[in-house]
Amino acid sequence: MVAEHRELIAQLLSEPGVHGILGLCLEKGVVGPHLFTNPADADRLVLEPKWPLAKTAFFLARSLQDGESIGLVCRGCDIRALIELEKAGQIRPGAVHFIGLECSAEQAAACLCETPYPPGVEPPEAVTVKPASVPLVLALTDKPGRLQLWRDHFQRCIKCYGCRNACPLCVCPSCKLEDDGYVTRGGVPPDPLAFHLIRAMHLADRCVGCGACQESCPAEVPLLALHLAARSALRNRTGYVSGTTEISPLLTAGREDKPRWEETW
Amino acid sequence: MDSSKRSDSLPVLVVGAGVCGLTAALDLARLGIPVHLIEREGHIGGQVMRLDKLYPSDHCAFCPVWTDGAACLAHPLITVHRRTSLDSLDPEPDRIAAVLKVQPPAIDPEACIFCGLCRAVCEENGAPGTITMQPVGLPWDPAAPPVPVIDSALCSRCRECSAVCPTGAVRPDWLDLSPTTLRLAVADVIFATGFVEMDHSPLVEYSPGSHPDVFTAIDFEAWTAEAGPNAGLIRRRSNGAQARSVAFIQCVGARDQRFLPYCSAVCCMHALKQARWVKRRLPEASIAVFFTDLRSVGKGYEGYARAAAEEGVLLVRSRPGMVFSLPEQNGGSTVAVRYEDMRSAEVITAEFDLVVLGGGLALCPLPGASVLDAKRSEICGFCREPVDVSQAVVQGSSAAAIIAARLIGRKGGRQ
Amino acid sequence: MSGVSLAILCTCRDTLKGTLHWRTIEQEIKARRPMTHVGYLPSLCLYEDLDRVKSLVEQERPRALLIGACSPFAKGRAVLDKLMTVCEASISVTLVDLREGCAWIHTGDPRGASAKAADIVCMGLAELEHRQSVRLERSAPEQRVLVVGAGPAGLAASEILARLGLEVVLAERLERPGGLLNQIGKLFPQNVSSEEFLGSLLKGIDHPATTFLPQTTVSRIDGDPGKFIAHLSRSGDEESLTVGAVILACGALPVFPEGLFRFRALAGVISQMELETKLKKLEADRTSPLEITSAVFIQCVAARDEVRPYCSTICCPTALKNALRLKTLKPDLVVTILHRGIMAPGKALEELYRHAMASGVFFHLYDPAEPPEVAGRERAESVSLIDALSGRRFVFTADLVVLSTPLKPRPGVAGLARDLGMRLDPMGFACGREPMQPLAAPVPGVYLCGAVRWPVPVHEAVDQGRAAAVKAAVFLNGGNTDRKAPGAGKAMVLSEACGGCGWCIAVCPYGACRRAEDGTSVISPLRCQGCGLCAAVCPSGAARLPERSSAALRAMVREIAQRSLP
Amino acid sequence: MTGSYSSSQSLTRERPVRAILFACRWCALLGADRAGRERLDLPASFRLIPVECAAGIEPDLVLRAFADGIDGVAVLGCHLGGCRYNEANRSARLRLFMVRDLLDIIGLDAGRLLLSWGTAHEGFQFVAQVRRFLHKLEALPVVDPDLLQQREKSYGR
Repeated sequence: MVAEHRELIAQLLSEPGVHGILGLCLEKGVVGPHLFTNPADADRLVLEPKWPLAKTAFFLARSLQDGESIGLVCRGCDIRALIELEKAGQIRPGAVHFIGLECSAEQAAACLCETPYPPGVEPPEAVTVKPASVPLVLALTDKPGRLQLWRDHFQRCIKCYGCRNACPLCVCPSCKLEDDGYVTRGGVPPDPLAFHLIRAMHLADRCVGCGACQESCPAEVPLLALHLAARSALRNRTGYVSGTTEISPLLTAGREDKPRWEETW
Repeated sequence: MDSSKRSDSLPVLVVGAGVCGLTAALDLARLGIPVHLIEREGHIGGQVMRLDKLYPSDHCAFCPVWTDGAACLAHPLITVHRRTSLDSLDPEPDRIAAVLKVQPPAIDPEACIFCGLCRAVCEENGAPGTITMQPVGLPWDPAAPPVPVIDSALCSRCRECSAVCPTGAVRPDWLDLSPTTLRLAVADVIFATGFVEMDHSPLVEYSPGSHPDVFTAIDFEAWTAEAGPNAGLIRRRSNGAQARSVAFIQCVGARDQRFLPYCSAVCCMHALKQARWVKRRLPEASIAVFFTDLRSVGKGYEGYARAAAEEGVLLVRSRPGMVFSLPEQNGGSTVAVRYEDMRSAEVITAEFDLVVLGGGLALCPLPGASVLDAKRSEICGFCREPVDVSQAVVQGSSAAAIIAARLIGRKGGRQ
Repeated sequence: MSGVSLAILCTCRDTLKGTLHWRTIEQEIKARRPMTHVGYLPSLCLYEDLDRVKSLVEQERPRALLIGACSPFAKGRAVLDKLMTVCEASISVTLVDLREGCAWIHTGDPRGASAKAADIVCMGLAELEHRQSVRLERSAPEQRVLVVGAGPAGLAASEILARLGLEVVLAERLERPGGLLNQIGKLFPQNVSSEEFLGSLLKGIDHPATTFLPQTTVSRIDGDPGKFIAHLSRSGDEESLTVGAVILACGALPVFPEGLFRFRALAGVISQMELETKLKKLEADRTSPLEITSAVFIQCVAARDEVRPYCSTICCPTALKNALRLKTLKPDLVVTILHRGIMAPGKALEELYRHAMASGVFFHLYDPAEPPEVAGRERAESVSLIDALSGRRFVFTADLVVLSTPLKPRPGVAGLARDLGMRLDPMGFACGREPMQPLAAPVPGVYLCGAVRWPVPVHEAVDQGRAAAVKAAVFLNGGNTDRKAPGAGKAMVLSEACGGCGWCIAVCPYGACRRAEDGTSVISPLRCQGCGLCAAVCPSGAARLPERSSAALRAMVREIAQRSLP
Repeated sequence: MTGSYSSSQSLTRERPVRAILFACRWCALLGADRAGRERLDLPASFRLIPVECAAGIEPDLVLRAFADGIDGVAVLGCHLGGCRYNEANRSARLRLFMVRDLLDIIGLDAGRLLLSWGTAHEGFQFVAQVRRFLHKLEALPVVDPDLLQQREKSYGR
């Protein structure tokens, strides 16, 4: 498995215009992201653990010259994130070549991921999210319970902006979370309805469920659950799932005469 | 040309401030031609202001009209004369002398601050209904300030309203003034007088006025309007109960050699609109539209008619021969409609809670038009040929186009 | 100028004092905004107070002026307008409604109403603090109009435009102007000769300001209102032209009833359009006899069905007109019209219908579920039908069967419509802003008339052409002068905050947002109508309405939240 | 702090309802104006903010209003299809529905955000709609103060 990928990146590196390949590298017993530029280094490529690389790839892709490209050895969610970025005009089409990896069943379950494989491939049989793995946050049905739970979580927020900084899709040059008009400056924990829900609103049609926010959160706020819930709310209304080239219904829904989603209170 | 620049031409007289007249006036003024817009009623907007919704989009009727009305009132080149009728026209070689009759308002709209004190004192004195704040049901004229109106017939001339008015706007003595005369010299005249509802009393077969649950289409609009007295409920006028069945009878007094030989063009769609909104609010009610030819002619109208049929509005090709009151066991009465089913050739008598008579919209007379030759006046809107709102505004603009071309073209065009 | 704000409250001749406690209101305003001077006047709307406002303004030299009076729909708007004329332009002025919006709906709760009035004033002041006025340099629109299509609508539009002193470019796909008028002989309802009618229309474009471009198609239109760039192609040559406004009058196409009612299979089964040509020839040369004894018209062929679920408006009157023309040519001809309801609305058409009946034309209603059948060997011989009213079966001999077909939209319209931000209805006809501005597209400076919008009779097309022309002239004359609410201006993008995601481009209903060279969005002020959709979707807050920004709304919300704290 | 939660659930409110109505100036504002003309009585607990088009309401602004402790927000726009801005209101709907969904996810009542298209275009409907909305808000508990503790700090200016 790894051998094949090592061969693949060595081959890709010899192609003209390929500036480098981003992947995980084992060096001195430590695994970390690395931009492979020399085919000879290819045998240091490793595939595990799951490591969010989309944001790094985005920064790299943005600094490329015309005609240059990079390769990326990554998971399905990273690819979807980059598709979303491409759709939003953030990276040039063709700037990133993807070498997609599948996640293991455990990894998928940890992210509550329903599509733990690269887009465009047949879903492997092994990956189905078991309902039992859905955490309490999503399963709670009564509102006071949910409010209580989220309040407790949001109380711990130290407003480090780690979630935003880690998110592959948060690339705006100016962020409303830093705007005093929306999120009061200086307040910790931040106004939860403003800070977390504005972020959830901005990501409702873009979040690919990579879990980078949650991984980076020092306060262990279950952000993935929040964003996945928003994502599934949008899916329930419109059938839309981010990570494809389809335009978000939040931008186009009005064009339809009879929207697919129900107008119920 | 500059919109602020006033044309040196004589003003154009626009007779009638319905949608057609408003459009014509605005188009002319926006090309720099001064306009006198006269309106017989106290409100501008004409008959459309009496409608709750417009087909085929089912949106509020006043909303688009209001914008144009407000723009007309605000435009420096348009002078709006309400409660004014055209008395005579006298063509001269380079101008037309127009004589207008203006009924001065008993409450000065400029001075009135709409505080309602006059009405309050009038009600205290035991004469409710004498002074009414506009609007009362439909028509509603949001373009105009809500100046109260004194009913001359009910007013005892006690002048107490005048005494309480904080601005001295109320002058009940003016009720007895006769109309004043206003003379204008105008370049051209646009007639946009619209339609009047014909008097249904000669239509004995429909026993007009004999049953409270028989409406004319326009009355029914106000009765069931969301802005109307019932706030959108479909009630019977006889006992206030919710209606269970409604019949719409088309071509009443129209396409009828005794009365109006022509088709009023808008009534089929108007009936379908009302039928659909009754159906939407009362899905259980049975609704029938009796038509001669269902003339759903216009952009999207055919689809509107199909949708009505799909929603369960019964479309019956028949012209009912008789409408009469039928007593019920509980002491009330329903309205019976007797018609011939064309296919089975049977005569059927069906009972309805409400009957709506559609049709019979007569072209308004054009006072003084006959003395003008065709090159000095334009006739547009319903008074030329039965049309609906979207056609009327086109005709209004078209009339404005011809006159503007004539007046601006006469000066040798613009610089 | 000082940092003081001036709030002038109209007491409405003391009629509101029962509900609004002016002293409480003033205390509250001063507590929250110490730099506000509060003044009272008894009746601003009577303008006797106007001088006092002026002197107050001169005395206080405020940065912002707030008028607390009645609803803009009552006298507020007029008061505001008058004040604008006495105030310096540098002072931002706003009107808040304390009467209809507060005192009159809360008469039972004077305390609540007074608190609310204070809030309303503070919200107004907060809004003023965040209002940025933007002055846009507006270049004068190009005083030239492109009229696409020289049918009756386009010709009528061109005539009016030229006479109003505008330069007109009239592009026609074919060699000759006139459109479908060239194919028909007489016009209903007055039975005027279409040649004469066309002649009078053509005289209208014989004007030095009008350029007629035959055999020219418009491939694309870009640019902004006032400065559209039209790309014309004429026998292979490409040319671009700057125009201020565009009138779309490119008409519609007649449908040929292929495969229906044995059209083209039997001689003598023709379409209504073919009958027009035939009649034109016969009427021109009255010596050649009409060698038929009976004619049957079938209405609603390929119309009001599932493929074309619409009534094409003109076919019934056309059939009536042509039935009468046949009758004139040969009075003993038996003419029958099979219809699904004669669509002759109005006065003139109803008269035409009556005239046809009086002239001996027979009418039978058919049910689309049981359509008529045409029979014959090589030639049309008979038409059978079940009369929908009586249920009886009839067989008519028919030497001539005329199929009335609808008009269908031109497929090429879709591209231009997209360029011009125009919608198409499900059938493919272009849409205006129904019902009050049926000929105006959402983007200013773009108008449509004639059958491109919906099939219309010739006289209506001419009316629409004129109407569209006057609207275009109004637009080029500086547009309508409708005043917007204060703060409703044009949107703009702060390029340093713009991330280039393109959401505004995706949502703008007027096509006003575009991508600039550097990838950020720019908003064309000429197309922008100020709805604020771009600002609502912008994730980074770069797109904004400077005159009424989110920050202003935010400040108003904050004002509400702050006041009501326990 | 957690233990005191149930007390804030009680139906007796500790402070009056605070509601914001964003009213499109073409439809809802006219409805509101008509309510005034007719002198139809309404509770004084709402504040109306006229906007050019309901589609211009940012979801973030609505969320911020809730964060400020506003009990309810209503967005009142034109009839769907009757928008003055080329159907802009249609495309606003889904965004605001998403805000409702987010409120629901977090455990707040989605009914705190009222979306109404056109029903407010007449005075009677406007009054009925607003009364219903305020009545509903009164039955809801005050937004959990712990979720809002920052608010008090932030207004110390």
